[in-house]
Amino acid sequence: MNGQYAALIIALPLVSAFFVPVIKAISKKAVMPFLLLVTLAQVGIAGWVFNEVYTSDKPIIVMAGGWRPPVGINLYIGHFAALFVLIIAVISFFMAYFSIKAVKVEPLDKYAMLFLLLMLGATGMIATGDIFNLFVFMEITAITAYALTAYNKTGEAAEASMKYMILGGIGSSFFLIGIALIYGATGTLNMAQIAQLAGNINPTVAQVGLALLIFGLAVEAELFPLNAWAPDAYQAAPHPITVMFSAFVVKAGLYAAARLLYLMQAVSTWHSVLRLLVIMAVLTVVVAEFSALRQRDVKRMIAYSSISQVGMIAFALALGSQAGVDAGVFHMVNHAIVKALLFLGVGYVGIKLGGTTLEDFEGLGRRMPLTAFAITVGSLSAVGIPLFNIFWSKVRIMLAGVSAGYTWGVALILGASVVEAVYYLRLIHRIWFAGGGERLSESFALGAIMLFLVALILVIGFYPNYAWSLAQKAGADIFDVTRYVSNVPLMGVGA
Amino acid sequence: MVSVLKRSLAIITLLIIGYWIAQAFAGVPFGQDKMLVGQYYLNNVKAQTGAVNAVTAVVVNYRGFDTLGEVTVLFIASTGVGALLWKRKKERTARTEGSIVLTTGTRYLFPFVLIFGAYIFIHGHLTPGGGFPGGATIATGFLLLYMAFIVYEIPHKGFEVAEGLVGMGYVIVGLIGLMIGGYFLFDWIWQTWQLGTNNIGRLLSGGFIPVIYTIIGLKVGTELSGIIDNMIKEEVRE
Amino acid sequence: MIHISVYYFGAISLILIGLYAVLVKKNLLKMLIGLSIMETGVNLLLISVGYISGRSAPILSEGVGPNQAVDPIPQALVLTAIVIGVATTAMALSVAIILYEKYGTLNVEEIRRLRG
Amino acid sequence: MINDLMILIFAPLVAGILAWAFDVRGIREAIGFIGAAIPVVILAKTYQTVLSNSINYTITVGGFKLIFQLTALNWYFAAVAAIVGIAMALGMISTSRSGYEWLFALMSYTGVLGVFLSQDFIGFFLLWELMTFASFMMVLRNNRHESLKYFVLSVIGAYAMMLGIAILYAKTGALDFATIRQALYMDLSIGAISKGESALLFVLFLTAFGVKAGAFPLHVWAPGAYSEANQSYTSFFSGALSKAGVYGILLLYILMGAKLYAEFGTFHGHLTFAYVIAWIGAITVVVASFLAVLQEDIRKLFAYSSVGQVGYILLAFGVGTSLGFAGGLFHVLSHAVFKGLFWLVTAAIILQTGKTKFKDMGGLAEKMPFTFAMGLIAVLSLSGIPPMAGFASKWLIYEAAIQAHMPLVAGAIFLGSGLAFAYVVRFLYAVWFGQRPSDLDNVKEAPLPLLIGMAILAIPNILFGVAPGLVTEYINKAFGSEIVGGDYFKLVTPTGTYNALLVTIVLVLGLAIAGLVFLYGATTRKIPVTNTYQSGNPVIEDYNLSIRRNFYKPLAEALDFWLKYSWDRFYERIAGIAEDFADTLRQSFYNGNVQSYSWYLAIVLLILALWGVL
Amino acid sequence: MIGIDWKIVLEVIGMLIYATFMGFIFMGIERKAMARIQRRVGPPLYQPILDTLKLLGKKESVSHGLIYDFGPVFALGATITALLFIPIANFQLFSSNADLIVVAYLLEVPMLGIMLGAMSSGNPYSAVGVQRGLLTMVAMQLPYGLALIAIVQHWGSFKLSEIVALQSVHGWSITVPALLLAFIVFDIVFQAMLGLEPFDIITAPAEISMGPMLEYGGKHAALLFTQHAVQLFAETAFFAVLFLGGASNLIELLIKQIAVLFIAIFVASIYPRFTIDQAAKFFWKWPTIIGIIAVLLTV
Repeated sequence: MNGQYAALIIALPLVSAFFVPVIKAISKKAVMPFLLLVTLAQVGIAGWVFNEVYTSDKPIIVMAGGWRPPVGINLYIGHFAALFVLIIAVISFFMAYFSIKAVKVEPLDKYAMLFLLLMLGATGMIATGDIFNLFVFMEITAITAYALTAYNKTGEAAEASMKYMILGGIGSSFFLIGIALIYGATGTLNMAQIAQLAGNINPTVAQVGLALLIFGLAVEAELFPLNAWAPDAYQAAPHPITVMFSAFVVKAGLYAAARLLYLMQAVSTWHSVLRLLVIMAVLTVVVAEFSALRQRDVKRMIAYSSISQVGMIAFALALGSQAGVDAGVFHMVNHAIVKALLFLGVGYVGIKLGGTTLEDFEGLGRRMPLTAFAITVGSLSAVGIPLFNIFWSKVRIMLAGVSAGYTWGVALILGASVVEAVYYLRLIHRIWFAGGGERLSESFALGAIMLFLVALILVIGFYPNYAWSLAQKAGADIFDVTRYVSNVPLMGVGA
Repeated sequence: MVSVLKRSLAIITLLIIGYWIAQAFAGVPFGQDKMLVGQYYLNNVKAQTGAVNAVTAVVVNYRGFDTLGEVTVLFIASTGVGALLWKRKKERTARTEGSIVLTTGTRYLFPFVLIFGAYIFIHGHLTPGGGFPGGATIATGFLLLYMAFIVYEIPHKGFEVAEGLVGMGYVIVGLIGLMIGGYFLFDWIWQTWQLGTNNIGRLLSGGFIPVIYTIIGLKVGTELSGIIDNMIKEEVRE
Repeated sequence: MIHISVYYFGAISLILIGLYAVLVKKNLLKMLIGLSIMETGVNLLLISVGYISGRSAPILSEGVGPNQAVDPIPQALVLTAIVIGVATTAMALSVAIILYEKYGTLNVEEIRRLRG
Repeated sequence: MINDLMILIFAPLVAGILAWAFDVRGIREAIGFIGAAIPVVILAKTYQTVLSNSINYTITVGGFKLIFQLTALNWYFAAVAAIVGIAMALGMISTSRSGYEWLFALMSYTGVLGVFLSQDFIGFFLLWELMTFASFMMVLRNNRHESLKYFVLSVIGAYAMMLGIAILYAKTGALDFATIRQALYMDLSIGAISKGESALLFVLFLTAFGVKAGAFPLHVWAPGAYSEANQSYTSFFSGALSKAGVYGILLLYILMGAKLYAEFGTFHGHLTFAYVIAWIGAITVVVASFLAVLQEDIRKLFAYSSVGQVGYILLAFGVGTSLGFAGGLFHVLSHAVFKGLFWLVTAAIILQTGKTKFKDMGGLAEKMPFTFAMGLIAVLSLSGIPPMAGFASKWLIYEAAIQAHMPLVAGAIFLGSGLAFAYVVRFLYAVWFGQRPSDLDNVKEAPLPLLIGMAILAIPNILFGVAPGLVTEYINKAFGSEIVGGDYFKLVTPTGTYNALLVTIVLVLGLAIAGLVFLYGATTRKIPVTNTYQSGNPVIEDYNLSIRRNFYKPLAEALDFWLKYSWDRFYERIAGIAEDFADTLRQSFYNGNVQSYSWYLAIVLLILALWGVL
Repeated sequence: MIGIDWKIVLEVIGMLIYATFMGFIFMGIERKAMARIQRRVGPPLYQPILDTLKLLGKKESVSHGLIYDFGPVFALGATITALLFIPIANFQLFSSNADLIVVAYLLEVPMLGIMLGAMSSGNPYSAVGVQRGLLTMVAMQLPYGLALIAIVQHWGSFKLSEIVALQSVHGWSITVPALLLAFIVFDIVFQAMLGLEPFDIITAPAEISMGPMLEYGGKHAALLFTQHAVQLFAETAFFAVLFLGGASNLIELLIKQIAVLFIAIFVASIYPRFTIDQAAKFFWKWPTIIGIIAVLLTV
């Protein structure tokens, strides 16, 4: 099949989302199964794309409208994008199923549309090769996220959405200013061409432009102190949406930031930007871990934990070394799996027991053993216990961090990890060794999903070779800018 | 006091930020030719797309992907507003009719507003304007109806379905391009079928630009009308 | 001192005014208006970047050749940006409606059930 | 792919997982025992090989090359762990109630073996963490607070090690021990690692290993963790797992000894860094022994005792001479066997009586004679009565410390051994002798597997006591030089001699003479314990004059000044402050007001601007 | 090992008889001298022997069980063992096979035997005695250890026979300033080792009857008496070997032993008894400080 058919990863969710009103007009009950079907199809396409990219070892360049970049917009589905598009699709598929169980608030058809568009937005952010197109997809993601955060229509949900919106709005405005600067200086919007020209830009313009772009993305990527919206949004959003936020929406922002960062390596102040990002990332980890420590609401606690892990990824990505980027990508993958599992488990508990406060988790080991087991495995993995997947990526990050000269950063992150261990282990104790209750029946399919994720965690934990090789390739895709530029068939306009 | 302090702090902060941004923009001098890709567009727009309006060509054809996203954003807004303001039963609660000037004017103007909107989006490739302004104009017509008559409601079911169908239409046009030309959003009308090559500068040219703009116009019109509808109506408790 | 054009100055001023509203005004609607002003300012800035002195709009009809038109790209971008702005505003307003229903106020200092 | 070393390391883990999965009484015990026995078999099989050449195994996992190697030194540690491990398994057959405990006990067994066998830092760290985690889970089940204290301190240690590993990696580009060692050796002339960095590395690794070994002032986790786990497991926890920390210190010498020597030189003829270790060991010995004396709970007593005894090993390694290493290594073995034995005895007592406080016990010697005999052997060995294994190793440590001119450190050993004597006798008295509370009248002898486990640990106590040369000869071979001379029964150092066999013979002779006098004396008539001189008062349940509680009250009074200070309370306080800080932080930062959040954004922009403008 | 050296066997048997006898005499001296200082007549020197024989001659003795029997036997056996590893005058016995540390430890073992027996008697006074004995031991251990370390560091050997030989060349230990300090420390500790005032807390006759030995009678007590005698002999000999240059014949040794004994008796008759916590605080103050100075001087 022609590589251009990879455009389907964008087209399919879009056309399906537009089709939902029609389905609804036919039968309201068909909406959620339709959602499931579409996400399954998306998994198929993403799997094909993944296979294509990794067997040929070459990125797929989708040229929209047949225009070669920089004239047209291109999608760059390299190793990283292929990997993450697959992860997005798989997680969305799981969450589509979870939504059937979890989301009871009307109108479900709108939910389905927004769900698909959130998936689309993240996919687009990761796949695109054009800086303004990145902005558009970022906004698609963000606005869907605003809507979905408030979807439960409670006061808290609306409040969280409002915070997200105001902060996101400021962020995106400044991102756009950054685009204006970069465009004004280079006359192009194509990332590869910007990378080529980055060295020749007026240094002030480049510095401010890069800073503003990163600022805008950092809001999405939950870096301290720009992450104040995140815990609220995580807590208030419907459970499947929280999973999606944590598993890939943030990752898309992070990836975009990293991509832009490495593309603009030639900018003279590049290293200072890196240092600033490292500081922010470390602070993110520390503040988030401490905030999680005495949290009463488990969902919020895991949200903070997620933020801190994201900070760790940002730290790795901002190290400016191949090892760091590889480690960061590896951590992204692991974190996506683990946090999907955790939020899924916690969300399921929330549905079954009607709340996610710490008290609800007492005796969970007896009431919902399967879910409790899944949450336990996820927690242990998040703590970084060996033979679970995060251990490997954490070690990688630490090694890369010190090698890049950020010993203090690594020390602080490790210190914060101790705090993380404390609250997760307290949770585990509460689940298994405190309280009790009657056994509740657990959904078979959700159990299967959780066990699948648990198995992934353990497989990567025991034998990370394959996952690591994927992460390495994906990391090289981000880090190796020369290859990126040479892979994009630039027309040579004006250059 | 706190407020004054806060204000002055805000002003100082903002001035520093403003200065910072401004000094950066000093590096992008105003009014100079900084075009790179832009010049390519200007040079080739007629031959490659058949459109006279370069902006339209860029929007729909060269950077069609952005526009697809843009349409999506608007769709999200309409869906999102619909989702958030969803109530089991809603109806209009306005108590007073519009003035006679408004009602009468609306009655006569409404078709013309619609026609004007359609004109704008159909001629998008020739004149300033396009799908979005056109759609917005159409929505204005419905807004007029809402303002003038207390009982008026748009046929939302139909609008919703239409919205979805035209959205699909856009993607399907793109997919047809993928099948015919091998690229998603490929302008098959102009480049493969070469329709209207002799008509540059007239209505029947511009490849699929008018088609897409029609789609966008309809979509924007229905969506904005839907948003208005959602916001104006209030919940009815039974 | 730096020398920038009045368009840039105006656009940046709009951005700052908008941000000022967000930072100082307590009413949610005013903050949202501030956001909108910011967006407008950014759009204006984007357009100004594309302007080339002495050239006309990029519609290549009689008398306007490829070398007499301004850069079409920023205009296309702004078109998109405006729509995005509209969408954000629409979403924000519906959220504001819900907030007013649930909290009975739009003062952001009182809308803070989620904290800590 | 499959190789002896893999089986050796992972057999317990696999067995543990299986035992956990087939959680049926009988099956899980069988599987668990087999899993614990496999390493013993493999180690026995490889005994001949390791002395001449090492067995290697390399595997690439996640881009890291993990190297496992069975060398003479590793074999020694692994063998110690294996002896205690199999005794633990036997004990757990009697005391464990769930597959959960089997899983984590055997997992930590794997961790310990892996730590000993790893020849690269990633494998080392991985298994180190695994071991920590598994032992933590054993404690978590019983007590959240204590287990978290243990885990937090351990994790601080582990992360300190991680940081150290990362620094080494950054400086040398290697993770395997051989290369790092070489690189650090080369660095003596290059000087890429500064003095400050060397000091940092030393402190980091010392923290890491010190926590596990329970070195002062990082020992606070030990009493809680040791006492709150299944006591059969504690025999392994204290007997083998804490040895990982000791092994780490040894590793520190092997990897960084030359570098640290070059950077910090000597202090009054001692290696400066080693001197620090020696003093840490000495203080640990004294502090832990004092605290052990004052405990009122059998588990706490042995927990502190364990900390103190590991202090001896640290102290011995800190002496820094080859004799010191020999003494330390010997003490690794003897501590493992006598402390493992103690914990099994404790397990038996707690299993049979359900009591843990001294005040609730007494007079059990008649009810559990075999357990008592085992306890007595352990007591003799721990308090260093010749000819027990505990004496032989302590003797070597004395010799080493005094020879190396560390008189004060040696004084600490004297004090510590006096204290050890005091607390074990207290244990003997409170548990085994005196009047028995009436609710313990139905106590039975411990179950058979537990007794077998005890016997397995008791034999080495006597065997290596009478023939200490068996151990020292192995140590000589492992180091490749004649550190301790003599033969199987006789230890000879440049300044001293200890002929264990002769001491045994003479002791037997002396006992025989005394016994003859006794036998030829008058006949004896047995009377009950309560029939005793009581100033005329009869001894009844309500009027029990045994002083099991506050036995060492006078000592506590003498020490009241020092007992006011507690590292434990200090750490708890710090933890409390950290938690309060966390609360304040999140309440003030995430204050819920979106306007404040917008200000954060503005401030970041301001920082960016200032950084750009200035 | 196989061929038994009959000379050694004879020496051992002779030494055991001599040591037991002299130990009893020392006990007699102790009682006699104490009485004289207190202006009493006191028993004859051989009185302890008569006491012991009387106890042995008792028809029946009571027992609280196996450990109760084992305790005294173990104590006496261990004391004999310790004695045989100390070089006594020109009789080296087994002293080349074990060094100072071994002997120091062996000298503590009898304590364990006594404790075992006392504890199994179930008598609270015995238990108090045990507690006091152990605490005294804990308290004195540090200065005791320091004194021994000073000796070893100064002479550079752990072997008692070598220490004696070196003293005969370089002069007695107490002629060395540092070791003189060690001697002072050791002498204080020695008071406690012998169970004399001010450290007779362990038996504390008026307070807790006889402490550990309270329950014993008959042959058990006789064993303990014998043990005490042998231990007295062994400890004084140990003292003499460490600080007073050993001896070349038994007479010289005897003089030194008696000298040591008299110092102890004089000190004992002057001071009243400490309580146990006072003793601990005392031992950890001056003797320890002096001991530390001593060992630091010998480094």
